[in-house]
Amino acid sequence: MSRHLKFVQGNVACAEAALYAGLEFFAGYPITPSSEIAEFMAKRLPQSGGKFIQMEDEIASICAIIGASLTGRKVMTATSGPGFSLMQEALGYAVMTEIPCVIVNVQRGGPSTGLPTHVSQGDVNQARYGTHGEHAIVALTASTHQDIFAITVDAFNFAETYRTPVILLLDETTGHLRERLDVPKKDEIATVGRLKTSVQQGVDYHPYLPREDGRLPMSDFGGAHRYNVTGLFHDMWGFPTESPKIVYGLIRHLVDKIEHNADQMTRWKEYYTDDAPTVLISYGAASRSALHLVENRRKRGEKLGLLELQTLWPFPHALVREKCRHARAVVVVEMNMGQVLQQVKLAVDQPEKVFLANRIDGELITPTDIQNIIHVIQGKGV
Amino acid sequence: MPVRDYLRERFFPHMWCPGCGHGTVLNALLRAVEKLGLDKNDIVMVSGIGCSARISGYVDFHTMHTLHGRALAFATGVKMSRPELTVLVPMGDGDALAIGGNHFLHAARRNIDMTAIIMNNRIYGMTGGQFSPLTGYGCFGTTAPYGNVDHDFDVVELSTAAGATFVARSTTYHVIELADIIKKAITHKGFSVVEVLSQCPTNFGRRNQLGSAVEMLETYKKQTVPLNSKAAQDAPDKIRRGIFVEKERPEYSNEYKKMIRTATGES
Amino acid sequence: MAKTRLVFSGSGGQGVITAGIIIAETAVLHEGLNAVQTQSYGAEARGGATRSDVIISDAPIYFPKVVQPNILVCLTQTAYTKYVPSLRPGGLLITDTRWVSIEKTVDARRFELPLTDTVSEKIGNSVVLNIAMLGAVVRLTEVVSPDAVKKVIKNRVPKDYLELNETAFDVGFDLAKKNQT
Amino acid sequence: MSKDKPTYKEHRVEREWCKGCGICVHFCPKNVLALDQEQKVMAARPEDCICCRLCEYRCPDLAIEVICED
Repeated sequence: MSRHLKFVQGNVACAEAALYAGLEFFAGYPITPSSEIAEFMAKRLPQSGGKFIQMEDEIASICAIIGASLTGRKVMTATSGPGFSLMQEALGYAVMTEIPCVIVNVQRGGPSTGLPTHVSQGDVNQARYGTHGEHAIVALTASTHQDIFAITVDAFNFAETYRTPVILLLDETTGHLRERLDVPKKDEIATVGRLKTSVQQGVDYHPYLPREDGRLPMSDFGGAHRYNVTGLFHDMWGFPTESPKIVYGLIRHLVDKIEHNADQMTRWKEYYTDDAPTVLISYGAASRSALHLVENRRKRGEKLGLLELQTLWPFPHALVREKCRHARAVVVVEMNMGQVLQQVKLAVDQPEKVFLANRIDGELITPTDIQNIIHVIQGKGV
Repeated sequence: MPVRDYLRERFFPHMWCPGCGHGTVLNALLRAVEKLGLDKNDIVMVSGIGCSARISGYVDFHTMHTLHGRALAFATGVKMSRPELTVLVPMGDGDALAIGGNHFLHAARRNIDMTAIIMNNRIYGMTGGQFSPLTGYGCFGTTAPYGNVDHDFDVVELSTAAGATFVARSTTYHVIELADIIKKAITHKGFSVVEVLSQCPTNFGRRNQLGSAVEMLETYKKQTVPLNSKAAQDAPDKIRRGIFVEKERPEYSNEYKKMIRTATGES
Repeated sequence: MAKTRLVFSGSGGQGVITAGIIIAETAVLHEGLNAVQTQSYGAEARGGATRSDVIISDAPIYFPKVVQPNILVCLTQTAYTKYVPSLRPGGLLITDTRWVSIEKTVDARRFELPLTDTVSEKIGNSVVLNIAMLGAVVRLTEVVSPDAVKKVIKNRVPKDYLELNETAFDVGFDLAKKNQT
Repeated sequence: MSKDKPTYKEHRVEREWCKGCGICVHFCPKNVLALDQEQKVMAARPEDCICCRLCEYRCPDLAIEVICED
């Protein structure tokens, strides 16, 4: 028996990974189905000298982690749909001020308080478009505990590398599901530390002047350099400006630093996509059902393939286009009304070959549900 | 002037209107910081949104201009992470008590060591004079054209009830007293609230026939009395100034430090 | 091995979720198998209908819910009525005689065990009904070894309650054995 | 031993910063200050200054500094 083998919920896998990635500060507010993450942090963070605080609401929680991040800490909060809605304002602030943080949204049925103990994947578009104004965002997901662990470490690494909030879109099924987790040994997965400025005290430090590689080294609040942070458009010193040239430059920077590095952030898994006339595209809990079906049908000689997306934003259009090039039918399996479906349609050459297999009733979509839809599609002569 | 060392002079003259009390609050705050001999690198100022919030742009500390009402939540993250820093949180009355009311109550309840300065001008100045939670019954604002039917909070009572361990009130007329109170508030170990009556001649004074900034300061002079003074006894209706609460209660970051010792088995 | 698909059903507070976690954790940590455990429950903390799904297999498990259990445990009549139609023909049905009366013939190996009564009689504390139930399941299915289950119980249960739980496990185990003729 | 009263030297005014609100002028206990033609503060009767610095403390524009020698 391996010393690192655990049998835990997906929420705990995520929390374990956050500690592995170097989490030092967590602020949160209880909400089903994410509360296990906060409970884990309340117990474990003080044991490693880190800090957990239960704030008065989700708004305060995300604000607190942004404040803590600015002092040089790796930070995270976790919530579900209603709480994620409340966080949108400060999510925009983190985007604008380029403060690294990780926000976990264990999705449940919505809109509104919806279905607290039931699964959904309805927040894909909210993660991308929930906060106002033009910007880019990083949103990741995974379907097994081992992958949740790895993608959570990625989330911290991306947040630090690109100085951006990263959203982890888990779901009720994987969050509450218990299965095996092999906690990787130290250094088995690379972790990215905070990039700090090498500018010495007394020399001008420009908090918002990107280096040639586009990265912005940080200086901790309380450290050698005093500067300003604001959600207003700001110049390279961090002070408010309305200069059209600077406003344009900042928006481009905020979008480009994500979109231009999309390849570095694209994570996916594929199963039998090479020879499959029907390719399923799925993510999160839904992709477990899709894979179940694919493996079963393969045993019976039916050539189904699966592309499991782990990076949802920036959406990997090129990857999807490539993997679906030879497919006669593409079936997007998700638990919403087609939020990833829309992106897949944009990605492929023939949008008319893209179909939706979904479920929006709070129940995990089953392999049979997907099979039935494939039959209908095939009945259409595809 | 020694306090100028704490200013980001390149942004002066500041953006506040002629006669705005907020500049005087800044003035008094810097004098308090100077008297305490604090290092600029050890001070973090976190502000919200509104006229008041612009104060963070003018001081040469680590400064964070955040979201409307959320300054205390951001500041809580800063203070928890780096308890050794001095955290100052100036807020407007709408900032602190309307949109940020809940954050205010809970920061006070936790007794986390920071200094909340409520720059009470009784109006939303930056957005053009809409009534705030401190405007008061019968006053006028652009969203109270027939006279306000909303009642106002008493900041001192509210803060006290919420558990703040230092609660004081002063005005932009009583500048020596104000600087002294802010100094004590910063030194106090726990959540400190200083309410400063700060005139808005442009959007509150004018609309309520209170006259110029000078006349509004005259009102502060005449209509307020020191707490527990003879003048206060003689005039029960006048507004009290001074330190209302100054008490010891376990401070949040300290308590958390102890909790870490329990969790790691070091205690 | 084939996939073992278990559903433990009852009402909130009976501990069916914990029982599911223990058997699945045993499979993963001590038997080198794969296992997943999920649960569904209402908003009530106590008293609502609850079920805990466990799949145990030596192959990877993707879809984590049990659609058609081959092992079904029902600790209330409501759970029995609701879930018995989903039992795979030829499967194993375990019910508690105190709470469940079998209404019609099911195509299954049936064990109507006086779990609650025996636990009350021998231990005097019905809080460990779920562990006794687990003992019976382990005996009747042999999907994991009793010793391995006890290791997990030892890790999960506070020291002061360990003996109580171990006894309960044995009570269920022996009760099943006695009925296994 | 009582300290000598401070000796007044000058009012330094940051003219760019002064917005001419008149608070300093109105509340000067010795009526030292006045606004000039450009509505900026100036020491019109410096000889009367008692170095109380209330103008400096009260100035919302942080535009006044009273220089005194102790």
